[in-house]
Amino acid sequence: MDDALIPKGVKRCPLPEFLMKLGPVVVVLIWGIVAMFMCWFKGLNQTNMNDSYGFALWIWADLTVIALGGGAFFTGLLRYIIGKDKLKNIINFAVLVGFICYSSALLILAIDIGQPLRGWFIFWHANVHSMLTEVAFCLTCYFGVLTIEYLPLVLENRQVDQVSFFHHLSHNMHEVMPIFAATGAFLSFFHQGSLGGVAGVLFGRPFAFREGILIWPWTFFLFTWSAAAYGPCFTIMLAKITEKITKKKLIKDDVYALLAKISGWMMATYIMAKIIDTWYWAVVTAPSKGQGFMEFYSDNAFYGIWILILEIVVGGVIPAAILITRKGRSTPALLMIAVVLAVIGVSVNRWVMVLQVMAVPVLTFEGWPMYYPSWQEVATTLLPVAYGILLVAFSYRYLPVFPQEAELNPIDLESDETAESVTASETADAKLSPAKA
Amino acid sequence: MKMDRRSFLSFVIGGAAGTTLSPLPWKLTDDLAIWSQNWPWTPVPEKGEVSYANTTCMLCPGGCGITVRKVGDRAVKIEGTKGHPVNNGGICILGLSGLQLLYGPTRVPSPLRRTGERGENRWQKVSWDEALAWVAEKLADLRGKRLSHTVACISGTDGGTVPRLMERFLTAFGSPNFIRTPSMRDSYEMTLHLMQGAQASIGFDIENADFIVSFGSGILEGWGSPVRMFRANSVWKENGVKVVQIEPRLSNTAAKSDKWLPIHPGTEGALALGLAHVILKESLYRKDFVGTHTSGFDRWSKEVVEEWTPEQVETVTGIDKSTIVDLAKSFANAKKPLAICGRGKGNTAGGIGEFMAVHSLNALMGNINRKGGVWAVPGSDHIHWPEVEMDAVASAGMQQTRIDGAGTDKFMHARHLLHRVPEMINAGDPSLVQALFVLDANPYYTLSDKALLKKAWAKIPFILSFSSFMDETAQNADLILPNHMYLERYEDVPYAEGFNKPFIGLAKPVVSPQFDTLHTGDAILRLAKALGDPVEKAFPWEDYEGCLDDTFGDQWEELQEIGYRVESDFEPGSRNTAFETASRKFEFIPEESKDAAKNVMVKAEGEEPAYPLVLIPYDSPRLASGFIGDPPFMIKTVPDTVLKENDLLVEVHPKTAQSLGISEGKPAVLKTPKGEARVRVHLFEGIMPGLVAMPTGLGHQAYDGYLAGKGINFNDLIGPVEDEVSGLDAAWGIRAKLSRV
Amino acid sequence: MKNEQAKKYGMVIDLDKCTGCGACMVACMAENNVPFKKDETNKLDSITWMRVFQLTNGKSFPETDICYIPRPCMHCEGEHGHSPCVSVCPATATDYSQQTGIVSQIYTRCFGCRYCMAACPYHARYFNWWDPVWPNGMEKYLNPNVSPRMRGVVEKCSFCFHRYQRAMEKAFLEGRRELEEEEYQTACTQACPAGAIVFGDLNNEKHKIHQIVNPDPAHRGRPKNPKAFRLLERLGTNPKVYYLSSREWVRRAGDNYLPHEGSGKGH
Amino acid sequence: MFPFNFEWIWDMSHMVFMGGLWFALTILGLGMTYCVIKAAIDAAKGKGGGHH
Repeated sequence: MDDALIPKGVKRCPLPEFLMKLGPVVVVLIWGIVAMFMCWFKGLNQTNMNDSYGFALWIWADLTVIALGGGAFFTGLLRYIIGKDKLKNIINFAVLVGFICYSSALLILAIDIGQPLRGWFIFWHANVHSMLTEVAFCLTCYFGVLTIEYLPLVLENRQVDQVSFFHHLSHNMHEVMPIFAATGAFLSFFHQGSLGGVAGVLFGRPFAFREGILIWPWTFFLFTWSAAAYGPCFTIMLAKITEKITKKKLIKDDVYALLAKISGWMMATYIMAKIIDTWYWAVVTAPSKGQGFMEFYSDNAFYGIWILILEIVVGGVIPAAILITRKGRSTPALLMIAVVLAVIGVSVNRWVMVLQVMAVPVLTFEGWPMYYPSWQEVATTLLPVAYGILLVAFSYRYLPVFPQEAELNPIDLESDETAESVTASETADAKLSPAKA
Repeated sequence: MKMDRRSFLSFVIGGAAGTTLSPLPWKLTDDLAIWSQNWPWTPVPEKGEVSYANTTCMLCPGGCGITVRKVGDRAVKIEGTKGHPVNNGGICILGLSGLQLLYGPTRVPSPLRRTGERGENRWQKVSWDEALAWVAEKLADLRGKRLSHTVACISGTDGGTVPRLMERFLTAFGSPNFIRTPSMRDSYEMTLHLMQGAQASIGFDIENADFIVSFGSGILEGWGSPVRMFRANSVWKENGVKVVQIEPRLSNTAAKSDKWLPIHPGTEGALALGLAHVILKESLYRKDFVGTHTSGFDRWSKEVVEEWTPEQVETVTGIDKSTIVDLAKSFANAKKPLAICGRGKGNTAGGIGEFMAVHSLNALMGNINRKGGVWAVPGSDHIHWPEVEMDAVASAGMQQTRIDGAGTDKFMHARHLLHRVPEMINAGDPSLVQALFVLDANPYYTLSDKALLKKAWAKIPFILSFSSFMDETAQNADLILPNHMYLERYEDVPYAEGFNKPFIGLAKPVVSPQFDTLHTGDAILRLAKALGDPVEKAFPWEDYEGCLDDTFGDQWEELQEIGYRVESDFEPGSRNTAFETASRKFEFIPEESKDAAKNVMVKAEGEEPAYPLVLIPYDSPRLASGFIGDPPFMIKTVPDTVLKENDLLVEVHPKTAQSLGISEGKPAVLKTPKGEARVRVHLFEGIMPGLVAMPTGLGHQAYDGYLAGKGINFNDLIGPVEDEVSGLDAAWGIRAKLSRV
Repeated sequence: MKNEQAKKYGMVIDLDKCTGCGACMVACMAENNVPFKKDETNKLDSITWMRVFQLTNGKSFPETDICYIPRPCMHCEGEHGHSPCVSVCPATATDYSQQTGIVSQIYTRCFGCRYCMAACPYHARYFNWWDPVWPNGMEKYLNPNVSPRMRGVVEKCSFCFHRYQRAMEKAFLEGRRELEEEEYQTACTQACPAGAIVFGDLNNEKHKIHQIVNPDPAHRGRPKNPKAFRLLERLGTNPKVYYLSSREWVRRAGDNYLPHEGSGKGH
Repeated sequence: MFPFNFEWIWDMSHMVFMGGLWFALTILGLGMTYCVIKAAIDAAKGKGGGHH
């Protein structure tokens, strides 16, 4: 039915099957959209946020998807600026994942603010001293960059490509791409960093506050670094999952290995920096405000020292150790474990820097307020996941996302009609959701 | 084909680009933002000329002067009146919330006649003429049947022109049953009457005292005139005046005091006598005063010395005997020591033995009618109306015994014994009350022993409420004739509770009536007119304002101008003339109540082991616990350790809770001999083990959604305990059982 | 700053006098058109610009003691006006005035990101989770000097800034440029029946607050009065609300201390 | 965001921050403009590749 749109040299399942398998995803999407409109029309009383938890699940989701989407800028940087040419085989996918992550982040922000109709005041009445302003500007600009990076891929669709203008546009954009990628890296450095700065500058909150250089607290650099380190892991993880679902090898192992190795070393250095930062904070920064290290991990129903261990050891030291060893990253199971742990590690880090910051009491006469999200918050957080799955599925089906696919999966054109269709539609599999959520 | 696709894509992209570049989306974005800044459903208060109007607050007996800020004809804020003799600019939390009562949905909008069952809250609007005619018809009917004495009125106050008009109406009509709601005023009036022979209000020269022993008085909870007490407390802090607070719970007053002495509840009177014992033993009393101006001292001191040794008092009260001795010495050694009582806000009467014991301490120190002491303040004498000419029916009616038994041989000195009324109604058949008027009171909520009350209520054929608000009593009445609320009307406020100078405040209308209401003074006059002579001729005034004018005479204009009248240079009578007892002396053991001293403690209702704990009420300044319900602002300030959603939290000591297996915030059932309620538990180190403390002022069923259904009414769990000597309701708590669910 | 006439309005609350009656809370609500809901028992979404907290000394019966502490916005100066909330607001909807020392909040500018709430260690900022709704008729008492806030924005204590404006207008009409101390007082100060709150210009030596607190300019306004303290002094927020207490445990409850740290004012 | 917004001050913070922003935006804008114009010219010239 839609044969004309499917890239040459690859095979896709019949359209009805594809659409049917996406059904459950669409249901989640609609559920999320309903919740989104409830939040817009009825206000944020639909959430379980409160005056102690002004930031909650959504801001965590924002920080996390942006960290995970960091694979796009870092891979781009490696590919276009550093010249790791091999990564051209994964860059499209990395850009796609990045595009999904960043568009999701912007959508969540648009739901999260109390007055969405005035959201643009953040640009118009910008306070340049606010980390959030920096976030908003860089995020939006970088989303523009991602769109520019994603656009040529769309233009490469068989039908679109037939329009001469688009063909040339795509070609020209590829030519200029290093400049765009450089700009993207510049912007990413600042918004990833400023997201870290969001928590780090809170000098009223000893749990979050960090010293730093000039106006930038250490968390600024730690966030950029961790996004660069962990983002590619997420790209690898999603690519692996896509391979599982499509039951095809889509990217060659040496590409994975290269990215994993770089990611591993980034992670190893990051986690060392993080440990030093934590140590300094625990023995110098926080005590200078009168709060002892263990105060942050006791006297409450949830936050124990386990969360720090989970973040740093389980989600940092272990995956880094796996990825920096040749054996580790070339053993598929270990690689998978490493990237999953890494994704957990960075997600926990973002959780801690948002939700635990809100939870820790500062006034001596206040306790730990506890929070759990309302269904509306959960639904709107799953909304981008569903949307992401759809975008990956459609991109995979109609766009040449994986340059190595045709080579790795040669098809007999004669038997095209009858070939067993293993399709992207299975991306709808629920396995994807928790990984990205 | 090719061209089509191409042109389509070009059209879409070109269109998008064109729209973006046009001013349209930008203008729209801007307009939407502006719209969001001016949402039509977010009110914009009207502007107008600012003015200020002074009046007197009538939400409690405090008598504070308030200044209402107005914008145009709207009242927007209530503030304390600067320079006012009672509160000098200060204001309490309830006074501040007055405008929520004025404009709130709890107002009764017009005369309402019940259509459904009582309490069903189904009403029919009726006109004033119709409503008054209906009441007059009922009354005429009763009078015709020689049942005029079966008309009773429960009033929150007496002494002012409106309650006096009501009392006069009843007199002319032929009923002695004007009954004031109980408060510590009853016991203090009786104390002054018995020991000093005075018909007076109690006044405390509190600002000039230098050592305060408070037997459970909520100095900072709303006792006396609340703002005055708050201010006095600050003066004490500045001057280093010591305050000793004696009560079983760490109240706000206890927390602010210099020493908090937790005591077994109900034994405060014993402690007073224990202190007296030490003072007598050590001969620390003021001999000049005691020797010259008192009578019965020898007998009294002998009794006290024999019976109230520190050892005994320690056993009874739980307070260390050395503490008792120390306290007694510090008290006696102070220059101007002052002992006060009346639990919490003083919303209950209390036992006369206890009041007399505490007052005796003051007498021992000679600080009666002198600086820093207790003063007998003569009631205001502004009302000089001609004697009512009673016809035969009225005389016959007035000869009848009051329904509450006050003034009978048994309760000679009591003036009002409202707690006895339900029982008496239930005893008679038909009911001894055929028509009940309720004025500035909410007995359906404030009276204890609800089972008895409800039974009695059902037996009263006709109940008329004059309430401005849909309170519990109004909701369970047959007819509501809503009064203007206090910011809409004239009324004299004849005293400020506990104030040591004769004082009259004047409430003045600061806004025009917001609803179809009528001043109760006018309602009474119109009723009298409708009944015709002889009732009518007892009221020679055109309307209520005319009555006020006539009452105050040449002072009326000045009073209107200033808003209050105070005898600022008032000095209580010299001791030689102050005591109007037969002996012209202060009576330690008044002949009429010889047994009072033996009756300093009243036992709580209920027995162990069925009720192993003791439930006590506590008052909070943030909870209006009189006849007014908490407005939304005040309810908002109530901590979540008192009220959580609609659940009330009772305070229990952690050890007590532990022995019951109940932890913080957990639900429990609280059972007393008088009722049962589901509560939650708040653990509090500031309460004596073995007790359960419950806030008063919650558990309303009427008013609006901001108040109704929140918490439990303490009065539902307790019943009256009659003081044998005085007849007053001396209940201070009740035995209780708390069990986990 | 260079302007010698720059004001620094602040407040000192005497906790020995404060009775916890709550009048300041209601005075504030009435003055500033603070909305209310049917259920306000969840204190995490209950808008109270001024909130009275209860402190306890943690001892058991009968040694236990409590103290009330009213908490308005602290109007932190931080370092040169770098208060925790002002610096983080992305839309310049909250500002530190160098003329008055007051931290303002522009409701129509705020778009509800709540970053300022995350930044404020005093929980002095409140979000309008709901549209404000007054029961029918009650909107009549609303004060025209303070605009009711729409849903979705943050609000907080303004030190009754509108009263400052009105006082300044009046002074201007009378040809004065300076306000008398009593001309500008917050609603809570005015209402407090215990007279526990003193409000005035910390820079003005004639004002009571200056005399009571005796702020030390060398240490960012730290009080020289040994009975005075500020909440969370050690964070460097440099608040302009001071407290007085004669009780050591109360003063200590004002800040965090490590177990081994003795009493006093931290470093 | 623009010098005519009232909160704008000509200070270091604004110049660095907004300078960086406008610099990035300029690069992106110019880059895209170049691509679009060049693509239009190429397409008009009928260079190969458009129609397979």
